[in-house]
Amino acid sequence: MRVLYFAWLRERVGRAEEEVAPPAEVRTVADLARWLAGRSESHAHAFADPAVVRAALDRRHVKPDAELGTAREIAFFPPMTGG
Amino acid sequence: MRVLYFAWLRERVGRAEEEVAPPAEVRTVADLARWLAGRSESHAHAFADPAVVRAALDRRHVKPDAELGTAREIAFFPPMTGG
Amino acid sequence: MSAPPASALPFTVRVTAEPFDTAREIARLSGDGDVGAVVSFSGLCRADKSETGEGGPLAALVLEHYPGMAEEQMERLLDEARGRWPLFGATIIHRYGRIVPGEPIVLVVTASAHRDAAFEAAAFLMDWLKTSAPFWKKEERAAGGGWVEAKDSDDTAAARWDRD
Amino acid sequence: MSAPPASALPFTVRVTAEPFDTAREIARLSGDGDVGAVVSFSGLCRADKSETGEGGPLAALVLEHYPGMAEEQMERLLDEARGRWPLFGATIIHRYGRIVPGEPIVLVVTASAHRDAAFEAAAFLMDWLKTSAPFWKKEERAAGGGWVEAKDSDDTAAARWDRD
Repeated sequence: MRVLYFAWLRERVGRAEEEVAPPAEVRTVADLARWLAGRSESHAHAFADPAVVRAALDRRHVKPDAELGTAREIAFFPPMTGG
Repeated sequence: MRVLYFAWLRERVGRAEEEVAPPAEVRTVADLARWLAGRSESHAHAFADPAVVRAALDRRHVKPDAELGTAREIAFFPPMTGG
Repeated sequence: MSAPPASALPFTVRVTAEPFDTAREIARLSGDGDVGAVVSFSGLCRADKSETGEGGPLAALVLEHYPGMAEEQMERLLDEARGRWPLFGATIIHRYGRIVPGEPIVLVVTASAHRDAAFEAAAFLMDWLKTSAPFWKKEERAAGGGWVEAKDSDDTAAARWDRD
Repeated sequence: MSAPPASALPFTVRVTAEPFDTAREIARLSGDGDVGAVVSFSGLCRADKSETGEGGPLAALVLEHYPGMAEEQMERLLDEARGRWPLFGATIIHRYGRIVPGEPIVLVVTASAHRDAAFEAAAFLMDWLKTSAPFWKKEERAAGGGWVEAKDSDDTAAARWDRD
């Protein structure tokens, strides 16, 4: 699936997006965040504090316990500061 | 003193303003309204329902029991409908 | 509720028979770098299509006002708003005379550092304008018309800003 | 709260790097004779003169956004607002990219028959934009800068619209 990063998550990971193929036991958004954190030191830094990481699955806000299901795109980002 | 009328009070009285010299016992706004109502049938019609007549003394909203004092201008009008 | 900010945008009231330029009025209150929020309210004459039963459709509103007191009252409203919210600037424009459907009647613009103050001050100014600014509307219809009656709902709206 | 009115002014969202024309956007929602109230909110980049201690004065805000989701989220906000208030039309424009102090970042315009609906819908849209539209602000200062942190007060403001 396609993973997007925004704001300081993008800066810490060092890229705006990547394609990943997590193993079957990665079922939820929180599972994926933990799995991604193990990919590199940069990823670990980006996901160091899960409490300040938000996610959108196929462009809709979701909670950490949301199932990834057949989603094709997931985005991780800090709390939004628009407006 | 100068008396101004607005909206349907002006239409009923038949004029936009007049100069009056009420007797000394006319002390309050309500006294003046009653005294004006006695001047003509048109005035009586305008002041027929005191509950829907508002007043401003020297351009400030006042209650019926306000003293006329040394005010030079009083206006009578229905509840405002601006905005 | 707040000390007056140091910034010096204008606080303006205007009573006029002419249409006004909403864009220019908003721009006048946006130039300062301290301003983070500008709220505008435009009140327009409605066509009132639903009430064709009595007197025919609305041709125009004719607004009468009390010259002198109208401006003074609007100034007092601005003073009251400035005492309640930290505004950098604000504008109230109210028209009088004949106004046809679709045309603006009133404009309120408020500028502040943050959105809450700008929103609340604009709503406050509109609520108080409705009930305490000396303007009266008369409807002009094909078959007659008449004076618009004050609404209880306007008194209720204004009363929510009352302080104990 | 209300059936959708019959009138057909546009409901529009736009995400753009360009400045927008506030006057034109307000005019687009004022033409219909049913509209009695148009509220606009302009959110501007503040100079932030008070925080010259850390990193120097603010040179600009750089806004990052999630293309696609930003537009979709803004559409969902409009749908939610239309379900709550009887709006004739509404516009949300949000910029991204580099924005210097004094320039507009966001514009919300709402049009309704009456002022309460227009005011409330505009405040609602702004509160929800702050907390649920995927935009992120980074400060650019002479000596550094950094990402703007989300405010608890924004969550509180958005939460007041929650329904039980």
